[in-house]
Amino acid sequence: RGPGGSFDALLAADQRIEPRDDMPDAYRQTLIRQIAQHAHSEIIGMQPEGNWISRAPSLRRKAILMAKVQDEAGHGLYLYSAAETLGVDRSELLDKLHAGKQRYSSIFNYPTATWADAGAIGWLVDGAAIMNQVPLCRCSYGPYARAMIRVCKEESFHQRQGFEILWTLARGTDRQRAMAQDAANRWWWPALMMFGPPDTGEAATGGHTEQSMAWGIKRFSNDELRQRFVDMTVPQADKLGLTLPDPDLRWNAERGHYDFGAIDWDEFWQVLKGDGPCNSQRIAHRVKAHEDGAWVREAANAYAAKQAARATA
Amino acid sequence: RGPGGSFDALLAADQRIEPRDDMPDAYRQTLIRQIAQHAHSEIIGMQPEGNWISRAPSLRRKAILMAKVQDEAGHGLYLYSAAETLGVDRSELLDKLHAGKQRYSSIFNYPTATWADAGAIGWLVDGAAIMNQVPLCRCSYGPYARAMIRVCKEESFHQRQGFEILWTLARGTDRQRAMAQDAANRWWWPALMMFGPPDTGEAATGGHTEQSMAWGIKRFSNDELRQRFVDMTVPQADKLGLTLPDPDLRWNAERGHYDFGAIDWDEFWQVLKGDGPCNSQRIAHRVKAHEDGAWVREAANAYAAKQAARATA
Amino acid sequence: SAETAAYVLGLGDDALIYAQRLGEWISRAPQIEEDMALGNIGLDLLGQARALLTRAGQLDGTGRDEDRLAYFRDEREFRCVHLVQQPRGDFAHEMARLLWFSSYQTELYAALAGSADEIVAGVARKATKEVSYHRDHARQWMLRLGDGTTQSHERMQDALNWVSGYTSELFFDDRVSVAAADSGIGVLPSRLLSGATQFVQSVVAEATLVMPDPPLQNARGGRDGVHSQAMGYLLAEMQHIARSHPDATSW
Amino acid sequence: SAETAAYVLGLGDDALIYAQRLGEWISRAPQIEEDMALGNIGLDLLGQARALLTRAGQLDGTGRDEDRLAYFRDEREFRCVHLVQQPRGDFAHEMARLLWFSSYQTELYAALAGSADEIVAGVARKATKEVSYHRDHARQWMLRLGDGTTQSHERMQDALNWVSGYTSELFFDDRVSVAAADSGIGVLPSRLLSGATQFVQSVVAEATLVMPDPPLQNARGGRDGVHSQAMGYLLAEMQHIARSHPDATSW
Repeated sequence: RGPGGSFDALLAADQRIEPRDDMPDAYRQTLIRQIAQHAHSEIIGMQPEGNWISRAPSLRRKAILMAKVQDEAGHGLYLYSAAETLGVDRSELLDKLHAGKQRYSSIFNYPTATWADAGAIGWLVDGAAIMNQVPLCRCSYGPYARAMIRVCKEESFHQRQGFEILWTLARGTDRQRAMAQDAANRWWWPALMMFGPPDTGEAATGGHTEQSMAWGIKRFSNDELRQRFVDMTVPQADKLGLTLPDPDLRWNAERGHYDFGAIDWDEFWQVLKGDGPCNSQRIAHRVKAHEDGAWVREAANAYAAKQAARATA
Repeated sequence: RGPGGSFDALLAADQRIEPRDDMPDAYRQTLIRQIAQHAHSEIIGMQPEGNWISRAPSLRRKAILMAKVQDEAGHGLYLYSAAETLGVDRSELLDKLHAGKQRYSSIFNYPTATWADAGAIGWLVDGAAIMNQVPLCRCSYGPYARAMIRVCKEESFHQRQGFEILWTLARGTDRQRAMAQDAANRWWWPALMMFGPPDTGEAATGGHTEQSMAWGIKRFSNDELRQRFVDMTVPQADKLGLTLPDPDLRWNAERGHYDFGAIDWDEFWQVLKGDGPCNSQRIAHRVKAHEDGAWVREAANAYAAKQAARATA
Repeated sequence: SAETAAYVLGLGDDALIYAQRLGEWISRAPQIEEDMALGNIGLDLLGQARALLTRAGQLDGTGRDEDRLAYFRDEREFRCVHLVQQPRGDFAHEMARLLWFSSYQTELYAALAGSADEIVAGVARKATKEVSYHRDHARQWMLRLGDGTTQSHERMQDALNWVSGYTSELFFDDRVSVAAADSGIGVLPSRLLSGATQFVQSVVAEATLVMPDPPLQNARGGRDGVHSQAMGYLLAEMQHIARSHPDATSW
Repeated sequence: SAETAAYVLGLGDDALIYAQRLGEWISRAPQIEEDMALGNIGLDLLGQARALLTRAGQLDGTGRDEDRLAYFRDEREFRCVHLVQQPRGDFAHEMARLLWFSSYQTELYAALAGSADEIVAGVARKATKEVSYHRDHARQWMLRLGDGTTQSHERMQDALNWVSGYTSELFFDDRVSVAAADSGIGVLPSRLLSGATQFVQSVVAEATLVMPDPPLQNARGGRDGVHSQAMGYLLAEMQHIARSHPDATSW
């Protein structure tokens, strides 16, 4: 298409908004917040699994896990770059993360208690993330949509790796199988919470869903995505031979979906507000890395400036 | 005996010199150096065994080891107190240790590579220490002699505990037995070096032996003590079922002693001069503890001063 | 019953894991006297742990001895609170932790001295004097640090703020504690709160410090075997040699 | 022969243990690009380690696979140099270590590309490109830090001084290396010294830094399985889960 175009016309034609296009400030701010939160989630998300790199029980798994956590760093970079096309820069966004002014996904405030959690995160957390992210590949903002295409491809690879960890454990010794089941028990409900609070019904809390949908940033409601995730995951659990910790979980032939039990939204809000198991630890870990590295970044800048000066001298 | 007395007369009568007595400055300085070195050895000596407290393979052994390392701290305290009777204070001596101006026993510059080393240190290193220290219980300087009596009693307890660790390992699995043998192999020669270089013969390097003997600080030559240690230890090794790593070690009926092979004095001097396996680590560990605790000691002093001021107000 | 065994195991694990942390101070304390004091406190706790773990292994019917329980359980099977797992911080952090833990244990053992389980009661009676010494030791240092220098005052206050995120777990009535209290073997943790808090408050005031505001984040999950991140590394270190010799029967 | 197997094992252990240390940087690096870069270098080394350990297990006739060798050997059976065991320091320390280690490995693999053992030769040929990238990465950072700010210059110089106590062990001709070189499978470590040193010297000069004086203390003993104190703790962490499941056959 030709250069520029009216924001509303582009949206109506389901075309991509690009950085050079005019856009409403609210659209820009919503995207910055969402992309930054997404990028922060990748960066903070390195920690729970990073916790198992040094203790992975086989060298093959260690290599896979190192590569995976490294991919998350890469996803963070793509996403910060996408945010930068909206006129902010990475260091500013990181400062907001560190100061608690921008969020990351609450799921990463849960601890990784055993090796099996490396599997459960891949299977359930990455699985839920993909469900959230696939529609974003058609997001109205071009750079975000393109970043998501790349991210989703790798995430689905990670999801399979997580599934494979649990598959192996579930076919291992009794203690390995118990470890896999325990991880599924602990991660199932937090994974369901990843889709956010209900959009409608008693538990709905307003939120930005309607506007985001109108802007082509969001394509499906939280509850729709959650239902899809449940429908996709229950048969996978069967295949693994693991039970999901919900006595109300059963196929509803009439709806053509799985019914599932009530989510504990009190827990969701508690973790979101800061009283999760690992909230302060995650930020402290991140801030420490950032502060410990300040002198290195300064040196790199000073060197680059000297080199530039030498080149022009 | 009555108060005071001439230094030479007291020595001649084999009586104790006490802090109030006149004494030659060289005697005082020699004692300060020797007692400080001895105290420092107790404090630095906490590290090699302290290395195994967190990993001791049974709770009983963990408790015994904690108590033992704690005893070493206690020995350090007695000895610093003894040195303080000569007009120096502990913090001054510690500063000299930290600055590398006073020594500690070179044996503690060897690493504790396995759990069995906790046994070998007790058996061989404490065994050698006792051999050195028992005569010091009759040292001419009273406070030092009395400190040594107390230390020797506990050391011989530690020596038995070390023996018992090796005894148990030597009767355990093949790998436990190999661990015990390996520890004996690594600690035997360094233990022999603990008696210091030869007093006589080609390898002798002068030293202070003669003067110390005249002053009643030293009672036996290095080589005499070393021979006694070998004579005591070889039958213990037999009892343990361990081999000592010296092909020349054999009973000499004529001498009524065990003959043993040549000691590698190059290694001794190398370690003494700073190029042992752990020299810088031992001092760095100690200095870090001291520096990390500086604010605590300052606070304790400030509080004590406030309390004193309040008491007099 | 299984609950009683789990209850006793939890008490033993608290003592064991805190002993492990205190052991790290030996050769690293601010002065040699303190190497000895923290070592002594660690030894007392280790002694309590050994007796309690031994008892837990009898009560649960598995016949596991103290070493089997300490060295061959996985992280999820430990039942200690997060407080005792936290990595060694500076000396102020240790004193803040020790003040709370020993104040809690003082109330705990006073109550357990009347336990329906004679062995638990015996451990408690013996430990009462020990933990009261620990509490006094922490108190003395709180005073020195709180009312020492400006720097020490600030560090001590920071440490008090930090520790407040880990104390509520000590007084939480989990299912197992409720069952143990019902059976007369244990005591409800919530019953220990006011006594422990009163002691801490009095020391804090005397030390010219202030009680922190309620913390934003509260540790939880230890009694269900969901631990803080530090726990896995602590166990790796503690268990490594024992786990490396699965066929060894004696050390 | 046993010597050849031990030689290959030592090369594998160097790569494995350094990969373990580099893995600790992931999520802790000065910038996200560096989380990725250090992770990549760690992954390359881990790949080398897996191939070399597998080969060592074939050569020594025990048939142990890479995991058996990595997770079920005791500390005294590891043959790595002290350099790779040292705890993660600051970023300058890591770059000093990486510069020396990658300069050593660049010379090593160039020589081993002609190894009489086809598998070792294959590993070496594949790794040559990897380690030359690692060396360049370290070089770039040495320049930035050495010729960056006053603070970074000082820290980089300190780190160079520190690392000098650990480099001579890389080039020491122990009995096993001599035997491996004699058999045409290995290369004499001392033959790698001048090439590696020249590269380091050129980078140090370019970075406005100076080569340290000969160190007072030199690490030794790693090839005989006598390690620095950090090694036992590293192994405890690395091996804990695998050792906790001795009957697991698959992960």
